[in-house]
Amino acid sequence: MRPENYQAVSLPSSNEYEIFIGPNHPGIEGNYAFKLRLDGDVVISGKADAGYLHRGFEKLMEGRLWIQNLAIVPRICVPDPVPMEVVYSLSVEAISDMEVPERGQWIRVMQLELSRVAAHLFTFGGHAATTGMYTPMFWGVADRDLALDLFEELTGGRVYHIYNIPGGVRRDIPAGFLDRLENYLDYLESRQNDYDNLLFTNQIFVKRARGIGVINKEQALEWGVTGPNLRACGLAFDVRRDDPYLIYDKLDFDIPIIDEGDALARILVRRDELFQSVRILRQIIKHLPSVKGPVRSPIPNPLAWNVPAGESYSRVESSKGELAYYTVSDGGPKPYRVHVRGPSSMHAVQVLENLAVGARIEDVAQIMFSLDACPPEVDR
Amino acid sequence: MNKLENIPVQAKSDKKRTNPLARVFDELIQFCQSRSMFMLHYCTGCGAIELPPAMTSRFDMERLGIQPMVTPRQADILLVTGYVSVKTLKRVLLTYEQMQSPKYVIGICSCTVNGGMYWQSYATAKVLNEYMPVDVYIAGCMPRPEAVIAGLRRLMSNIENGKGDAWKDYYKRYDYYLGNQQHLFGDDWQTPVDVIGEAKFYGLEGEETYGEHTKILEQHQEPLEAQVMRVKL
Amino acid sequence: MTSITSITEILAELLLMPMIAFICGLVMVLMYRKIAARLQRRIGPPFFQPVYDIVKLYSKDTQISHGLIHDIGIVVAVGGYVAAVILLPIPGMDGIADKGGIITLSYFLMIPSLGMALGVGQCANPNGSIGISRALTAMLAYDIPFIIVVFGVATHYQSTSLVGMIEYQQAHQWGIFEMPLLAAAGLFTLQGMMGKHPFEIYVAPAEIATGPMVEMSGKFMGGLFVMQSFQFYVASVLYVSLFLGGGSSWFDFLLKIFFVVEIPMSISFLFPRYRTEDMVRIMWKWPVMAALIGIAFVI
Amino acid sequence: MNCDEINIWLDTLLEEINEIKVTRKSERRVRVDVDASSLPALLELLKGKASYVHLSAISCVDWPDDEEFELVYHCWSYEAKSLLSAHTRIPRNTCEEFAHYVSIYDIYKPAGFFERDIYEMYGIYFESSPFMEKFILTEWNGPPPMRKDFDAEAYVNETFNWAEYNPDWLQEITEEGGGIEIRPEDVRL
Repeated sequence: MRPENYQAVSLPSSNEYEIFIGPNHPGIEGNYAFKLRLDGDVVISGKADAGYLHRGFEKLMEGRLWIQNLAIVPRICVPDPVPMEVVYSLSVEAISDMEVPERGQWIRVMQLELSRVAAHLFTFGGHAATTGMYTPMFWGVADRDLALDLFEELTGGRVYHIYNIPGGVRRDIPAGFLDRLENYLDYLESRQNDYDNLLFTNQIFVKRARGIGVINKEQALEWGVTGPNLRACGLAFDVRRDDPYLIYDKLDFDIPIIDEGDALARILVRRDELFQSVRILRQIIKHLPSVKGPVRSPIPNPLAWNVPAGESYSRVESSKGELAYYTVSDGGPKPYRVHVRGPSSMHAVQVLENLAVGARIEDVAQIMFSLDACPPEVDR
Repeated sequence: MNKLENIPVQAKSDKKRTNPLARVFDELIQFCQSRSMFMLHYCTGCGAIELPPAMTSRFDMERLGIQPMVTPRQADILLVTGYVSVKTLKRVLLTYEQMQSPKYVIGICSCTVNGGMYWQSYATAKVLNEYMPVDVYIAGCMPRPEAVIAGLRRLMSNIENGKGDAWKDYYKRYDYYLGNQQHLFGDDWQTPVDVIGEAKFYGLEGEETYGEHTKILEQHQEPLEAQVMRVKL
Repeated sequence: MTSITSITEILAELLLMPMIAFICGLVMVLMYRKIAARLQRRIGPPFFQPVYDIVKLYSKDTQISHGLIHDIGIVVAVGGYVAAVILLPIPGMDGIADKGGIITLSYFLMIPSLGMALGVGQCANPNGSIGISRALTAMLAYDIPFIIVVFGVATHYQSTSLVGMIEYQQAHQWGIFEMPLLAAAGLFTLQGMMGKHPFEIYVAPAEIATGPMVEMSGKFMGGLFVMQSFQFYVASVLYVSLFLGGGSSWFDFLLKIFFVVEIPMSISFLFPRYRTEDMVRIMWKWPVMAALIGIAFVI
Repeated sequence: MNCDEINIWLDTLLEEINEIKVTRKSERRVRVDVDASSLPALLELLKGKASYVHLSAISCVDWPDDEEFELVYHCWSYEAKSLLSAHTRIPRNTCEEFAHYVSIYDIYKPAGFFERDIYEMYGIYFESSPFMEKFILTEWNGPPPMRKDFDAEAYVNETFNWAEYNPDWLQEITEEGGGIEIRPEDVRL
């Protein structure tokens, strides 16, 4: 037997104690820590501890060429990488006044929405697993994998598909791709009933998720909540509709809102959004063949490409919320400054710290997953 | 400079065993150890996103006897999935030292091999096997689930053939590993686990267990006491 | 002469019964994992996986002990189930079932949780302490309906001996037909007793890192794995003896215990876990109500 | 009041503030250059009167040649549907080691996160912010890493080792004249 280094010590008798959740803990999404101070089962205060995933992205990007940065931007949020590529390309296009051909825009939107579907399927499983139900996780990840297969066919990469470049997308869609995409959408819709029965209307799950981590409208605006979490508080704001980019103003989709603002509302909003994305994808499948033309406009030699001086603030709606890049160019071959505003930088830190107070320890993990925070966006 | 070929692979110690069945038992145990691996996936980076597909319905690791575990105490394999930032590396080391030997480390993604695409980053450690012995590297950015499973199978065959004992190297060359850790974390770096004591206890101390770095450690090493479970909030 | 034969017989049975229980338990663990895999649309572990796991865990080089009480706690936990096993009659072997009876058995079934509490308390890990306090609450929750069910069944059969109950059922009719309400309450309790979803809050990997098991490693974890296989076996054999007429032959005995244990296993992968207080509430509401009404019918 | 009316009203409002330059870049993007001293007042006005309730981000840009930091406050109005970027410049190093500015945490709560981020990465101290402590870079002892005068590459070469990979098969190929020999001028573009 190995000699043991620890022994119990007696502390002054008190109900209060501290517990660390993370950085390596199944109830934490990614490499992220949350320190809790508890009284019995109830959280008195929580403190987020980030930085475990810090790579200094913004510094790295200042040291690489404009085109090289495309390879590292998707790494900022791993489950949902496409919006990162798109928003970076959009910001470069905005600075250098570049037009994206219409077909390129349609393909970009198709990829964005497929990525949203994949990210939401991943979230359902994670959220269900924090309440102890693992089957949706197995199903969700397996169904997401089929979307990754489509991505692989389209772009060559399973998870990171450096497919968007400033000016458009790298190449046109392969032959027969839209049919396979449609098959996948049919499959997803046929699974809707299973997911509803297993997860969204499961009485015990509803009991666990209802009334947990409630954000009301005033708090949501005050704390800077965005994305599905904001829509779960009853505020219909979506960058896709209110600050449209690409061709979103030509598409017909609803913005699902639910008023409760609790964990259940958040997962239900994501469920509705997933099927809204399916709706958008069906419109794209219908329209894309009629949109002819090139998929990207020509760019100068990428290795000697000096983007003109300027600055831009581009935003897209990622699956987590409002994602924005503030890009500054000084006319050189490398970006002068890129600031990444990840949606999770609000959700995972301030909102989580506020929501944890008064929650029960068994709900903390659920609150975190219901916010769908992505720690790499916090650390960058 | 550390060469990849230098990752030590030692033969199993050929101690005289009086029991005639000892070999049979050893082989049985090695077989079981290779067929039942509890893994602790420390999601240090992006590679963690390919583990859920490898674990779940499509690739199903459990059919190889590999299942995820929650705490380092229960786990046999430590999967370091992706770039290791300096802040994470401390926690990875603490986790590694808490695990029960025989323990194995798998470095997933190119970033654990040589820094990967973050070679320029001031915040990530570059070569993982400078800080802890690594059994198998799975290169790629990121490796597909098939590659992850292939790497795990390689580890399984290593264990079955008695080659998977890189963990002994941590005791035998503790001075080297500690030196690298001190270079990164400063000279007052100390973990709660008394590695030298353990090395003595198991008779795994080699010539390189002690050295200049362990001397620094001994100077400031405090007798290990229970850690009071208090944090400042 | 007869006494010597009977003593050797009993000794042989005392050795054989835990072994049978262990083997059946291992197959049940395998079944549990296979059912999970099938529900989750995958293949699942190979046939000998539970054996590999246990051999591996017992052959770890390092074993961290947190002191004597920690070691004893696991022994007590496993021992409680081993003691319970020899009180459960199986076809051809009664062990000391006719001497113990169901009252002793229900006391033995509390020992494992208490043993775990002893062992885990020594670890000084807050996750473990939270887990074990939840486990004891859970025990309290399912013990109340369990005792009521046992009381009702004993009243009905006019016997506290499991051997007697089985003989009565084989002579008349299975208990499940005579006391359906009690049988339903018993099935509910079984789910809690086996610690499966939705009554699994004390393990809760996502919240408290597997609770009681958080500091368990090597042999201790192996002990818990052994305990789990005994737990499946004890719970199912007890239910079979009380309500399904025990086993007249090995074939129908095995069929019955695997059928019984399969029900909670299948349910467990379709539900999340209840919170502790919800679990206590639901355990004290429906099974207790059903059991009390069942008793009213019986009396 | 619809969006257009709000925007017109806003433009007239902004013109009344002294020392301010308003550029409307597009329908939904407004750039405002404002003096550092009147920025908090501007933000308070924007939030209280002009419905710019959502602070999207605070960005910091280092201009070492001008000895200045540029702070950019991006505010979004849910009603006017327009994004206002308020640019201001503060001196890089005043008297001590840190540059100083005032926190707007009491106007916008999300500012707490961004200001802490800038504090760590650029070393700008925001007075009266409750979060001025290490958050991401708790294990970091060097200078604020995002400043332009911190050379990350030199630091990396000094601190970390590289693994060498030169197996036999590669050596054979190199001897035959092939391989991945990299000329010094091509190294790491």
